[in-house]
Amino acid sequence: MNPTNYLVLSIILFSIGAAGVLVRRNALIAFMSVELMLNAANLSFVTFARMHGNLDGQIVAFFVMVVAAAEVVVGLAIIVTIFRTRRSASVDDASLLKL
Amino acid sequence: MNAPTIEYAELAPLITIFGAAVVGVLIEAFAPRRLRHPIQVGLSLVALVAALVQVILLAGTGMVAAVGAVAIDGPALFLQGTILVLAIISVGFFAERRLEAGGDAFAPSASSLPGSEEERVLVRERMLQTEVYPLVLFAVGGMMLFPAANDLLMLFIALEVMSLPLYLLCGMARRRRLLSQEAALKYFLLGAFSSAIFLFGMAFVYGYAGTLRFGEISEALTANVGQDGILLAGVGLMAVGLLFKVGAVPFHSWTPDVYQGAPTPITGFMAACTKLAAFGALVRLFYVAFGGLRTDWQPMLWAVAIATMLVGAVVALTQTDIKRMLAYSSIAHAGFVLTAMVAADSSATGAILFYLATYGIATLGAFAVVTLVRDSGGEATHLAKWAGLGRRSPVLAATFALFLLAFAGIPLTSGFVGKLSVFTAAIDGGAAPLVVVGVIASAVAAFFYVRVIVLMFFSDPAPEGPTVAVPSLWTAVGITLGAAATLLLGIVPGPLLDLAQQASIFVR
Amino acid sequence: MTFPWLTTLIALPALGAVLTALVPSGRGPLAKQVATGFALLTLLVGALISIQYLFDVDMGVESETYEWIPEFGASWALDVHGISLALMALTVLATPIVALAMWREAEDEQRDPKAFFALLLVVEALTLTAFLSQDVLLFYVVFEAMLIPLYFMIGMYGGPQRRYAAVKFLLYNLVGGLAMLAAVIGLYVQSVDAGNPSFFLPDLIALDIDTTTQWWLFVGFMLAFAIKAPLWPFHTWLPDAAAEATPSNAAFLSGVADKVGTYGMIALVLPLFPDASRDAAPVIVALAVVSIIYGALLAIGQTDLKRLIGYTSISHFGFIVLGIFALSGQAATGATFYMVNHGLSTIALFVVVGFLINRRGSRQVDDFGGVQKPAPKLAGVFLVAGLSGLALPPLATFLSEFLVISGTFTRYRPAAIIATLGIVLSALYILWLYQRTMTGPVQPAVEGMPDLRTREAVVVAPLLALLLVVGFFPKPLTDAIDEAVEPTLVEVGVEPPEPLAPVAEHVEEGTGR
Amino acid sequence: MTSTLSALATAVATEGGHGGGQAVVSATGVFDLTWLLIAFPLLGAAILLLGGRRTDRVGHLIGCGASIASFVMGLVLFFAMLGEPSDGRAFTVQLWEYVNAGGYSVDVSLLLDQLSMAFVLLITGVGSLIHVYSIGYMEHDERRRRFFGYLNLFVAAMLLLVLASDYLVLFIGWEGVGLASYLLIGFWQHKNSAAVAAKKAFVVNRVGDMGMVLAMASMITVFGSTAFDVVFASAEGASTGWVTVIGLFLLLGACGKSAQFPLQSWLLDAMEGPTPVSALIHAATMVTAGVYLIVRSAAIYDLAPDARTAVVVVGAITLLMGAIIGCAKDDIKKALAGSTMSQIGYMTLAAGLGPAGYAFAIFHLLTHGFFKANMFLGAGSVMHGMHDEVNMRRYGGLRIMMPVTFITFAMGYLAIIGIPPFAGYFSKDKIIEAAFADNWVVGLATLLGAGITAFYMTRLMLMTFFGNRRWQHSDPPHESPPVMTVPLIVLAVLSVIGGFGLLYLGADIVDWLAPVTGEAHHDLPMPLWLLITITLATVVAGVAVAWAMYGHRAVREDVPAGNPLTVAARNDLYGDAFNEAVFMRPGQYLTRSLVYFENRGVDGAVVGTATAVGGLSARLRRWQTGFVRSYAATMLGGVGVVVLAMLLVRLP
Repeated sequence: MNPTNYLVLSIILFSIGAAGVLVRRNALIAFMSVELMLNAANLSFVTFARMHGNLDGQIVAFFVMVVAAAEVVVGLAIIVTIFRTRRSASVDDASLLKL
Repeated sequence: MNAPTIEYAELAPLITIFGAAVVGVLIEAFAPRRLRHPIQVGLSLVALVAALVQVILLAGTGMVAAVGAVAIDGPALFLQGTILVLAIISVGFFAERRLEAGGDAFAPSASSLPGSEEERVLVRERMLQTEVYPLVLFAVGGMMLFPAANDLLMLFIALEVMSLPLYLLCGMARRRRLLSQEAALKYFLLGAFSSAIFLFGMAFVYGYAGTLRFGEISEALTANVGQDGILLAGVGLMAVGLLFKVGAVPFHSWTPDVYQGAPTPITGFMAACTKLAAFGALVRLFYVAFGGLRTDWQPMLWAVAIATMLVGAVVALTQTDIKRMLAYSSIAHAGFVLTAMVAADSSATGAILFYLATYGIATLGAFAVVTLVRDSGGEATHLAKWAGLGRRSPVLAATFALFLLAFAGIPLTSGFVGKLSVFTAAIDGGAAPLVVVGVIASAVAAFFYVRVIVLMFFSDPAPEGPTVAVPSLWTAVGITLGAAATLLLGIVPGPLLDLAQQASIFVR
Repeated sequence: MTFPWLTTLIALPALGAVLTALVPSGRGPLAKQVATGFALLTLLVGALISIQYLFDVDMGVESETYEWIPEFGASWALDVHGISLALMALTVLATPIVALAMWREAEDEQRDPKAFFALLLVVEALTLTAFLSQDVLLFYVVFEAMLIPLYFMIGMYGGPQRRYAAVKFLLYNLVGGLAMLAAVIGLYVQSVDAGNPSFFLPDLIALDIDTTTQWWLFVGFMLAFAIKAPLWPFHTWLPDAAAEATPSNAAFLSGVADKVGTYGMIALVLPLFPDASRDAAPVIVALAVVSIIYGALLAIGQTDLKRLIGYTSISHFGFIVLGIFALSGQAATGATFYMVNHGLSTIALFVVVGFLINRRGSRQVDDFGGVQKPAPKLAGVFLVAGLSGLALPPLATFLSEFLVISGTFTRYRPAAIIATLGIVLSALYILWLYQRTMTGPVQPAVEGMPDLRTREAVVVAPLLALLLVVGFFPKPLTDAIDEAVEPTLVEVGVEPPEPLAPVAEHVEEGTGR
Repeated sequence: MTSTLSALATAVATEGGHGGGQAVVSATGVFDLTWLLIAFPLLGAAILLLGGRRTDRVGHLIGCGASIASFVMGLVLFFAMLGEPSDGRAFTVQLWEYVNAGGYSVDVSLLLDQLSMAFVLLITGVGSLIHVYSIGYMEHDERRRRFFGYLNLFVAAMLLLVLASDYLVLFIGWEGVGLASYLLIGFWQHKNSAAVAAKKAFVVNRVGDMGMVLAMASMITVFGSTAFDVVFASAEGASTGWVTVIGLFLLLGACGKSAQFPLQSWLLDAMEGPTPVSALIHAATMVTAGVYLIVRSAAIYDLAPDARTAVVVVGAITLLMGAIIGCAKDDIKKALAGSTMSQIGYMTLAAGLGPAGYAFAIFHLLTHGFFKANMFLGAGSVMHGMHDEVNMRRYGGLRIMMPVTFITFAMGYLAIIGIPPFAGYFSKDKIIEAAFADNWVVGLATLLGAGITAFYMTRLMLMTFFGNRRWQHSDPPHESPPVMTVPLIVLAVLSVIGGFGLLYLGADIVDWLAPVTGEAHHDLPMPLWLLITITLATVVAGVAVAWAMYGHRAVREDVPAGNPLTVAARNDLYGDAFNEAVFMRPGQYLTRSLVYFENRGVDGAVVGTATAVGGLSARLRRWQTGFVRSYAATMLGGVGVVVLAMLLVRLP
């Protein structure tokens, strides 16, 4: 097994996620892109854990999943509230605060 | 295999806070609505004070607890103590109920539709929400854990525990709810984005070192050779995550928007405490774990510090909203702290600790003053409305002027001593050019602080100007404490400086 | 332990400021009385201290050192030497006079006058601390802190453009102060590197700093002092501040508070950075000469009374700086002496101009004319104050100006010769001003202008009398200054210029006997 | 210090020193009270100026009393001095230590020797007469008390000037007389012209003061002191260059105070002051201070021939300029002022001749003090009787109405043009002799000057006292009251006998001054009788031309066009025009452009920087678009930069 492949994959996933945040207007999709980035990191952790032969990285991955779940809770709460208020989930519409 | 030992005594402050937060959630669920507010406020205060007492009792401890995950040492305890003090004052501000006709600064129900019938009913019924307090307790817990975290995992957890409640708190303003919600959304999206970047960096660092403990990472830096690319990229990415939290340029974009949109007491709390916690974590990570890479990250921090000071000061010049202006000012201040960080030695740590403490106090006070200047639409944050405040309410204006002068670093305020100590650390650490930039930025920054003073004292009041609400004891005491501390620490900074200096040794 | 006279000297006005501020609003007269009373009390203590140093009578005044911020090696260290003595005396003397002079000024505003008086005392306390401080950090702290009360004094009371003037004043001085902050820290770090972290002036003077570092630190300090003092081309805040502040405030500002700048040059910059001072002296001398001529020429071109006097101050500050950086004992003593005399003279000028403006309701020179007819005494004191401004003997300003010029001549001849032009120009701006305002046919608006009132006479008389008395008997003061200046110049390491011609033997012998 | 002086004294006495040193001893007995000379008028001035209205009624008496007291004191000292041996008449009175800074120390001490004695008597004597005269002249002026206060101030300052034993102390008196002159020229301040003239006098004098200050600065550089004893004793040790420089600087100072070319322009305007002022300050005493300065600095000039030459040239130019200007003026006081310039030119010239001329310069100075004061007071008397009319073209035939004034004026007239045995003959003739002995050109200049003097004075005399009456007052001219005429008579007597008396009666002025100024005998290039004859012939020629033009023909009331020289002379030989074109106009332009530069340039640079930063701020602010995606993009960009920065550091 060549860990480099996994790492490259994780970098690709991370980049997709980052690009998603930049290009997608819908708050939900932007948020999902962030989740993708987190999971890319998880993949790296697990890969490195395997490389180093210890469990630390795998434990981190578990924690990250929990954290991501918590993030979803908070994030969805905010996004839903905003959606209810504005009838739109576009992040570009939320641009009153500027300059 | 033995069960890991947990040093409960040393972790007691954290446990107290988190415990109180959980209890707060339960209260929210089970206590009758009428009683919730007094109970929540009481619980928060008791928990915070108890934690503070525990922190004070722990003073002088230097150990790694919880199987190496948490460091209980000077910087951690100093910051925890400071955060707790600031949090106590903040809770006082949250509990202020005299300024708004219908209650406090927070929406009766954050999830209700602005302008909906539901909201009107809630306002009419004078319903108040009290979920702020457990949220704040969680955030405080995260903040306390953040600078104490001694391994990467704990760092990440603390970051999230600190951030998630703050995202929510930002969206809870009673007035201008659209702005508040927008601030929450922006803070959340960008915060999550930066967390992801941070996590990814963490993965790289782990990949290089094969361990999560700071101390072991530090050892690995000297042992391992090769694969430096992964390490450096990882350090860079982690730096981004933390620099985002402290509001350094170019990761500062969220700051003005969020500071402006969030309920003002929250803004104050966030501006003061988040910065403390994030800098604590930043300094520990870079000094303890990445200390061996000093020469690698110093140039990067130089650049970030210069950009932060200059952009913060320059952009603040043309702001018209007082909260936004303070936001940019906080960016500039992050830059000043970074100059000391570049020096990377224990005297720098002491200087940073002192700076953060004094800055936190002044910031909290300044935002509290902002809550008092009101017109029919709530807080009158547009600068033009502050004209002539010095004539209407000389004491309040003088207090605000004091905070501004402290931000500007004028002698006989705590801000001066803070600036003196960080710049001293910077020059001592060989970063004299940074100090020159810092001086230039300070000069630019002085301009906009002075502008506000001019507006308050030398302009004639507008006829339709805002009024200064008479606060309850909560706010009055908080502001007085802040002002007194700002002045006192400017005149006799010795004890606190001494404390900060003594507390500047990281345990490894 | 002996009585802490020096601390008392500073504590008195500070206490006075607090008590003045505590006077219930609306009781303006009481606030004024309290403030003036404390200023007079400070004057008493100051007189006592002066007596010890001027006439060698032991009054029990000793240097004081108390720990302040041990973490930085900073202390509340006060001491009196000739230079600080002169300026301390000026400060304690000027404050009650200025307080009395602004008795009515503050009332013209729609504001409670008590803040004005309280701030004045605050500035006095800070200024005194600056002059007596033996600790660089303490000096810096009061140097900067002083800006704030002055800023409020300018911005809250004064002319229509006062906001602009106040902001300009503050920002200019803050920029200088921040540059100095960097240099102060740099200096401190030098002491840290030398193994003795300290802000104590003698410790810092004892440091051996390499020339390059000295240069950087020198620039930082000098920038602050050159803005404060003010030296061309950092001067443009002063005319605005002088024009917009109330006359007595402008008097205190340029007469006393700005002296902290020149004091810093001679008491801090020279001994701390001897090599850099020596190397930079020609540059500073050149700037000083430009200031002298430039300030005088611009004074001639002004149409606003207070602005005009502001520019004369720039010219005079040029002389003071010239004397300091001529690096000869004579010039340095002259410069320090000049600080005192310029203080008295400028205060007198501003105050008298204030009386005029107060009566006429205009600052424009053209709005006056023939004032000497209805108000001969007023014209008289104006003339004497003016003559002190143009350094006419035997008024004290003359001796100081002469010592500066002749002392400079021994080292920088062209500079001294150009500076001498200043004495012609000063005659021109003062006398032309006198001619335009006081002489000639009486302008209709000036007719019936009341003559000098008793309170006004009480304000001006001591100033002019002092200028005259010190002019006749300068020796006690100049001796005290000379004693303090000498070690400073030794520190800089310049040889006192020897007379070129051998003094005839018999004269030499005679002196020896 | 006392011991210093005595040591110096003995040393100088034994060495013989320069131009003529004598023993300077510490004063004892009555000489110890020399300071009273200054104290009396100073006290008088203080009382009069500070006393306010209370002293209005007796002010003039106090003023006169102070001056006369000083004069009496002077006489006492004079007779006491006569009792001393001729080479032991120099005394110092140490008063107090003035300053000691950086090794430069000055004592306030007085030096009373033959030279200062002569001045003391002139100042207090003529001064007292003019004080008395002023009682009448200023009778109707409501500010008479103040006038006397200023006069007393002047006397005190002038005495300090001549009694000082240190250049710095001398300079204090020097500036004091300048101040008094300023105050008195501008006494009628409500007249714009008076105020302007006063300011001009002061400012031009300040140009001279630059010279004084620089001379003293040079002395400190060279000798480390400005005390007479040190400077004079050490002068020989200094390089010629420095001595010349000091001499030239002193000359600049003298030019300012004595209205010598090129700083002559203020004197004519100074006639705006009340006439007694013109007599005392701008004729008899203050304007001669420059001559005093040069004579006093003999030790310097003796070693600096080039500087002496400059003095002679300045004196020669001024004596001719003044004379020419005097010819064309119709204003009686301005004509006299031109004459004063010219006569002081004589003195300066004589002083520039070195030891051969010093004593004659002082001699002429004294006689000039008598007859010029006499004539100015006479002119004042005429004006008093003519309702302050100064234009001689409106005078005429006044000898009938004002007999006393006429006769006393005539004595002065005869003295100034140098008719024997009147005072001016002796003094001027000596100067002409000395000039010829020195240099033909200089001699001819003095001779020409004598001729012109005769011309313009005769013209003045004729236009005022002879010829047709050109005044048309309903109220005819009248003689002045005795309080004014008595001083005139005394001065007239002095004008008659002053010259002869000083030269031949009692002590010869030359011998009297010799211990101070030194002595040198000159050899004339021609027999003395021939020179005297030529001189007298020139004078008679001048008188004759004037008679032909103004006595023979009726004087026109309107001003004739005149030839170019006349026009030039009327315009003060374009001295003012020159000053205006070369100094004032460019100065105004410079000032105006500096004001512009100040606002746009110096201040503009600062404001410009502030604006630029503000502009930058406004620009940077636009990055804050409010779109969260653009924030994320900024962050991602930042990530790139940070990671790159981290990696790049390792590259080299």
